Amino acid sequence: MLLSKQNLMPLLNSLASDVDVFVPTTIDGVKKFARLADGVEPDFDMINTTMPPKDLLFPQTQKMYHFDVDKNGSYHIHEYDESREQIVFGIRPCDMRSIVCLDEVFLTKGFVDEFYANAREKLLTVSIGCTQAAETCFCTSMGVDPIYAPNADVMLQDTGDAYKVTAQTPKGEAAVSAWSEFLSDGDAEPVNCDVTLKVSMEGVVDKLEGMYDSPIWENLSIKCLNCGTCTYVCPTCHCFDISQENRKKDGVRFRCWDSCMFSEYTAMAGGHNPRPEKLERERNRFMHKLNFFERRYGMSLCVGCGRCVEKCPVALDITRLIDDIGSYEVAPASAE
Amino acid sequence: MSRIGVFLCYCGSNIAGTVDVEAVAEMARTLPGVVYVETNKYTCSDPGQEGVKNAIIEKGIDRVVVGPCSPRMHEPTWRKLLADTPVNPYMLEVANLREQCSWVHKDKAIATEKAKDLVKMAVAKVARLSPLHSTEIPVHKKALVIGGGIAGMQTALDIADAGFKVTIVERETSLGGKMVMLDKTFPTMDCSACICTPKMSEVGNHPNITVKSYSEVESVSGYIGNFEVTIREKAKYIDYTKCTGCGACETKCPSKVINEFEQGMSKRTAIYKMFPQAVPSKPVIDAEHCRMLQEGKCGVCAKVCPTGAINYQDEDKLTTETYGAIVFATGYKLIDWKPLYPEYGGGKYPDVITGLQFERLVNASGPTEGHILRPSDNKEPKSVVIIKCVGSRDPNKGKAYCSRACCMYSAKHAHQYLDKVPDGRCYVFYMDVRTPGKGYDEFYMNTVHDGAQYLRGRVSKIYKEGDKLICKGEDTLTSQQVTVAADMVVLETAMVPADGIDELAAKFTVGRDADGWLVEAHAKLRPVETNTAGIYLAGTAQGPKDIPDSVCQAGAAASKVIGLLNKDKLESNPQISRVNEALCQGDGACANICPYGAISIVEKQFRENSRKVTRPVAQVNPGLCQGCGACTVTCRAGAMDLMGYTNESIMREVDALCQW
Amino acid sequence: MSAQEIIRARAKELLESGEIATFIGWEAGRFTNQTTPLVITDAADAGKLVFNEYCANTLAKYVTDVLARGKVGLVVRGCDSRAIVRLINDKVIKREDVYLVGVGCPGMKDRKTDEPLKKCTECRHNNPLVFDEMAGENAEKAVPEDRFAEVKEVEAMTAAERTRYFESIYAKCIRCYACRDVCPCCTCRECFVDQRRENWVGKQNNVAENRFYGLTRVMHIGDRCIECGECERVCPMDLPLMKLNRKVIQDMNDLFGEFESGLVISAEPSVLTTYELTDREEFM
Amino acid sequence: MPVVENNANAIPEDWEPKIIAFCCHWCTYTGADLAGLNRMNYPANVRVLRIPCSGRMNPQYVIEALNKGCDGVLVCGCHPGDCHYVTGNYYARRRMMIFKRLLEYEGLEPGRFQVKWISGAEAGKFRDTVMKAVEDVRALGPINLTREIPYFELPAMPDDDEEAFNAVPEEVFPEEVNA
Amino acid sequence: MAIEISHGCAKGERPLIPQVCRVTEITQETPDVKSFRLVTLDGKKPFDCEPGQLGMFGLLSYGECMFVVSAQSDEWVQFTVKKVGLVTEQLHNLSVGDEVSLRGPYGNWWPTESCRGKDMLFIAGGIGLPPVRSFLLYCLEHREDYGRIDLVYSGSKYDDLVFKEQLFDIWPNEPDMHVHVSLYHEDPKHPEWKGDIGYTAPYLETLDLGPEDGNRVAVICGGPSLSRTCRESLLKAGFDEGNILTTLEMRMKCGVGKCGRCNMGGHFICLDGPIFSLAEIATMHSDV
Repeated sequence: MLLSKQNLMPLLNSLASDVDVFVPTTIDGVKKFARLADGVEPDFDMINTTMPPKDLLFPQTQKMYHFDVDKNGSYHIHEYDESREQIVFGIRPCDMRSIVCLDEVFLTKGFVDEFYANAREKLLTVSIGCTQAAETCFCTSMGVDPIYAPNADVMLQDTGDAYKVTAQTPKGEAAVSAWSEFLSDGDAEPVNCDVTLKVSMEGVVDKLEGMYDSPIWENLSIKCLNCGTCTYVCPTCHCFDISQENRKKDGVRFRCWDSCMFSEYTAMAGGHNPRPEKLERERNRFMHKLNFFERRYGMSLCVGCGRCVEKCPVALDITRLIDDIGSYEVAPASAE
Repeated sequence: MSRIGVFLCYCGSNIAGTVDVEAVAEMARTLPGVVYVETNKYTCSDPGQEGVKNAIIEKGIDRVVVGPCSPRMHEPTWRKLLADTPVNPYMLEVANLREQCSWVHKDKAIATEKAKDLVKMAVAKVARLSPLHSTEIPVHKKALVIGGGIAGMQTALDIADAGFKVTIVERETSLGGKMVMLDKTFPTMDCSACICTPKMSEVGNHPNITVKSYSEVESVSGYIGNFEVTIREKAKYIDYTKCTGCGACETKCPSKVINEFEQGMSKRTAIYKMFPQAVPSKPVIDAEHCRMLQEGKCGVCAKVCPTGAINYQDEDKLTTETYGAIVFATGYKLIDWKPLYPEYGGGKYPDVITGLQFERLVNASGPTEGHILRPSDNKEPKSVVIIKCVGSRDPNKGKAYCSRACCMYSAKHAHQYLDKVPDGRCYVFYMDVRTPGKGYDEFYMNTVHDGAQYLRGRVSKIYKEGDKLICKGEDTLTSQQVTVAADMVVLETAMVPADGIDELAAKFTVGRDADGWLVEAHAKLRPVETNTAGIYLAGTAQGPKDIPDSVCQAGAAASKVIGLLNKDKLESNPQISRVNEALCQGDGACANICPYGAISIVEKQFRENSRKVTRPVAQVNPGLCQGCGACTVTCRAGAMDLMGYTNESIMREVDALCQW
Repeated sequence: MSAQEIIRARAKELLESGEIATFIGWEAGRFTNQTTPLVITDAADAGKLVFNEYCANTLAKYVTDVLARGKVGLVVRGCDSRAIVRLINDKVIKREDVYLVGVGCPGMKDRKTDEPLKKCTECRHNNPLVFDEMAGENAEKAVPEDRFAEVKEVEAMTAAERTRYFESIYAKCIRCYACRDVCPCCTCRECFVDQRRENWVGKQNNVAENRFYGLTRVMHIGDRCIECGECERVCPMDLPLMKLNRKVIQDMNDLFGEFESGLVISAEPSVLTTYELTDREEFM
Repeated sequence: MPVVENNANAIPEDWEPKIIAFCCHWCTYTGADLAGLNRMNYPANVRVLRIPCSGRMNPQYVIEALNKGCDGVLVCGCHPGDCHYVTGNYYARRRMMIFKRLLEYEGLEPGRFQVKWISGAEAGKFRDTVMKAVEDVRALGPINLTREIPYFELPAMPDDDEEAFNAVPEEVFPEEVNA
Repeated sequence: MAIEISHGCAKGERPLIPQVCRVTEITQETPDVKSFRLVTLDGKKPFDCEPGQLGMFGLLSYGECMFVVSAQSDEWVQFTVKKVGLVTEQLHNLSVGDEVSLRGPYGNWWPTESCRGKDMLFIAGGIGLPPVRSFLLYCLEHREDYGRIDLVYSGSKYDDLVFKEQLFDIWPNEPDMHVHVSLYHEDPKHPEWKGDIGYTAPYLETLDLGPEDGNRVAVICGGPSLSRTCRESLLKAGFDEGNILTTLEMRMKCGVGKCGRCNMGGHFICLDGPIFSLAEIATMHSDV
């Protein structure tokens, strides 16, 4: 099936009349996914958004429940479910991979996070393969195919004048069947995307096992500012904090993004902090991305989108770290 | 949740007339942390207070909100009440339902709504307060008086007579200050020395008074009840335990130096007593001018001294003692008029003299033995011009203020001159004549009757013609130019703060006004206290005064000191700033801003991430801090917080109000 | 010798002689014309140091991180030196803690567009104000005519437009705190945003809370801001933060006399922690 | 979109301005008490929060008040020179001058944030200041700053002045809806 | 033979939504430690849990904290709370009848099964006793299943010792149970203290606990330095690291392993712990 590029906007407009459709766009100078509405121009040539699409599933501030007191002074808890049917249209394969990571975190191995689960269930993902890579893109090195996202409900691949449309899940098939008036039969070869930035993940995961106390972390972390930029623009970072706001005895409890780069993030009541210095925090972040997550879920928590490489104020670059780890000589197991 | 008790007051109908107190109580019951609400006809009455006490015990209340009149009225009452209960007296907030609600609004519905908000705010605040405890500060029963002029001596005598030890620090070699330089005092024309020197010897002989002459305050630390003061006693080169004050050395000393006491109108020796009746009545060596100390040759005084009291090896001595109270009686000096008034010759005419020089000229023990002779040629001046307000009431050249005593002493000078030179003419140029004092105006009128000619106006120029000083001015009453050819001109110059007061005040963090006078805590109600608790003012340190006023204020300061020293212990106000050392980075912004010098930066050792770290942190002196909270806003990190008005409690108070 | 060669040579000598324990400069990044801060302790690494027209980061704040190891050497341009002065005046470091290798700065460029960085076009002191030695000569750079031009632009808007303008800024803010963490004035041991007890600012990301952060940040640093423009440069959302900082600076200029912070080492209190009896009176 | 000018039409009928007044204990609070003793009458829209000194006035309290629901803020202290703590109001004067300009730069109307020196004797001035502030804010209407108070549909509390609360418009930008 | 610990966690259906509970009893254990018994609003036990499991106990308007269920019955659960921060400070202001929020249970539990038949050595310092007590109470309840029981407990001051009644009056009278209590220093406020003085680890070494035959399981809970030094003492005494258990519940925040704080290397304490053997912890990359 093909979707001609002329039909793209008509399709989007027709979709937007029923559900919220989120498209990559630039609002007030910020590239992000925004709800298609008057004045919102989708930009499918944008290589990638600055803000990742994760907040569709895991908003920066998410109300969980509110509570109030009845006339007898008794508390009642009222839950929120603000999830609704959403389509994210034009999500890149790297970001689709990040949703796999988030699915693992929020939906498997223990507790199911209901807020995420509700939103996830109602989200239709329409991925568009890349035709162009930014200099900071290194998805191929992280095992992501820039023109193909296996887990997208619907995959669109640029073939020049049209997109090749593939429904990949039952949800996707149902959706595509409803789009028939905009689609035409046919097949074409997707345009390739050349990702120039390559790093080798060969042996990195295993090597990291022995590098917990390596001086590499000191050298790396020293330039870190401890800001949360990398974690907030990262499509897979998912740390949060639970907090509340009150009005007399009533209040609302919400969770909001937090960053493992902030010094007070792991501070405990009473003052102890297991990760007091940026050395520990940087090490934890990169070990988590490249080793801990791999060990637990069998995949890297870095999808190679390059956002942190692009946005880090001090050019602290995960690709250089991966290179450094590759060339690092692990000291032979000490015989002392 | 805290256990807050809310006690609302009808205040008869004062509150209940415009506020539905029961509705407010109903609302208060729904507030978080409130476990008990009570209304009362008069909460402040004995039964009302008893009810609060009982409720606290019965309901296990740990914080109290009262809703009666202004906290400015009864806050101390409530605190006292709580002191008798398990509730800490500072776990209290007063909602001002009367002065700021029921009395200023007419509509009952609206006033009731406002009252509810005031209670909400109070509840929100009290929920975030923490218990505070006053600490007891011991009082060292000893006072320090800085300055040995009439004010300082009077203060010291009054304190000493009350039975407390006093130390007087005087930087000159003798007590006496300015008063002892004067010839007579208005309006009674007592001989100044005759009434001043007995005071001096009384001070010198008083068993409770230690006089440290030729000494200055080196440094100070501490706070009310506990000032640690280091005093530098300058080297006198004379062993006072041996010296009998016989004066043999003075007669033999070959160095002749300008005599400051005689206002430069005569010479003294390098080893000298300031004046014959000096107390202590023993000389010092002026090291700067002593040949032995400067050049190593001479030693005449040591040779003539019958008791071997001369010690050329003497050094400055530093002693540190703790005082409970300090009085500033640092006095004044006369403004240096020469650079300010070039039109008066700027000092190039020797016969243009100051009032103080005139005092010495007219004094029987002065350089002319009491004969009025003009300095240039020792002739008796037959015509004298007295110019008032030189430097005073002249914002362009000198000071904007009135020096207060000049009107009277210029009248005295005119009177003295006319008395001693019966054929002389005396002209007084004045702006106004201000004589508000007992017997003052009569004295002035007498002077006029004596023949002093008062001319209203300023002298605009003085120049020399032959041996006459031509004074040109305007008589503004007749709008005519006046020219007087005078033999001598007396400038009645402005009083300004004594030298070195700036440094001294900074050491004690006593405030100074724009003109440099020390600032009292309140112009009307606390005229002898300073803003630093335990430090008081006497005499002209605070501003220009004449002798009776200085003595009055000295007595007042003494009575404050006596009141303080009478206490064994002081209770500190616990609503003061507190440092969270974990947050403090020790940059000292708070210390700079503190008007009381209550904050110091100290190095302290901490354990951080299992390492020992030494870093600077702020430290609040509970004896000095008055609880203004200026430092808390300066501290960006929020390390400094004001107990009783913490950031947390104010933020929650704001929140509570926003939710009305 | 080029400035870069001098820097390398001096870093090597200083580290070898033991005069300093660490040296802070820049190294080349992965991408064309990219640089990134470099902290070295080993003289052998001095060859990695670079100095070119793309050294965007200021370096001074790293001193606080590495001071525990001993005296710190670093390259300073105008902005770095002012940041060092700021840290010294705020008593975070002492003058003798640092060895400053000054370098004239021609203004830095954006590596992607090759245009001068905004912060550099606004810079008034491109050459170091405090240094122990200079690597090469001072550089010539045009000094901007009016440092408050952008403030005046905003002031020219109506109140409603300004509300809209600043709220759109706060709507974009993601509160990553990069502006705080890069700022040489922000040296609190714990930032007010992390103080849960006072709960100054909620953790939720919305216009109101972000405004609280934004306004407080300006009030906290405004009277000490050295106008390095780093906050604006590092902002991942490209928020015009200097428009806020400069507003405060402009007003302090107008009200309390010409003001520029971080030019000289001094113990003078900052403008908002002092007063004059003669200050303008608007509240009678 | 927030509307500032000519929004008189947009003002709900039963809307009453909420104003918080931070008053120093020694002068203005005393003056306010005196106004009470003299039975002066002034609008009830102002609630006084007592602080020891205007030097204690942290600008952050103002932001909190404006953010959380007040339509106007008053800060009052002793006249310069009369500060009970000698210098507190001099610092406050500088800080508040800068802060007021900053708030107005961000679009806040001048009437919403006022600073006044009122002595303990100036009960009349206190009354006039309050009346003026209420008048000014009433003319300006509800505050035009975006507030995001998360209690959108909570049931009214029995004693709650819910209407006044609901009168605060919820201004939300489209991109926030998107976010 | 290392003790086998179950590393699955309880999976409640609504793991992030609390229920409202009521406080039925408050015990002041020390000046800054209180125990709270909670039941649901209809008077039932809030949740079933195994010894060592945790609950998120808090106040709706202040926040919540993770605590080990320090004791339980068929009707209630109990938490023991030391005043250390914002939330715990407010918890200490609770009175009987107040409503609180509670969610849980979380975490794995003490390996009561695989410890069956073993001698038990409980070591705790200060506020470390409540987590251990849940296991200790279980052992006492099933006394015949366990061998000799030793409790080594210490605190810096007499006032800091929690559960004094059980410590001094009840437990010492249990069959084959030996209670050893020490204070770190002489306590000037309690000069009458006749018990032992010393830090936990050296104190432990002075005790005669009988021969170490590999049939003893040690359970440690205390601050970082207590854990480290006691571990060394036990290893010196011949313990197998696999037989030393501890709980890392201090590191749990959201309780469900998602918020990102609780990882020790690849392990998430919320999901895999908080109870681990020291042998397991030794293999983790951990910041402590």
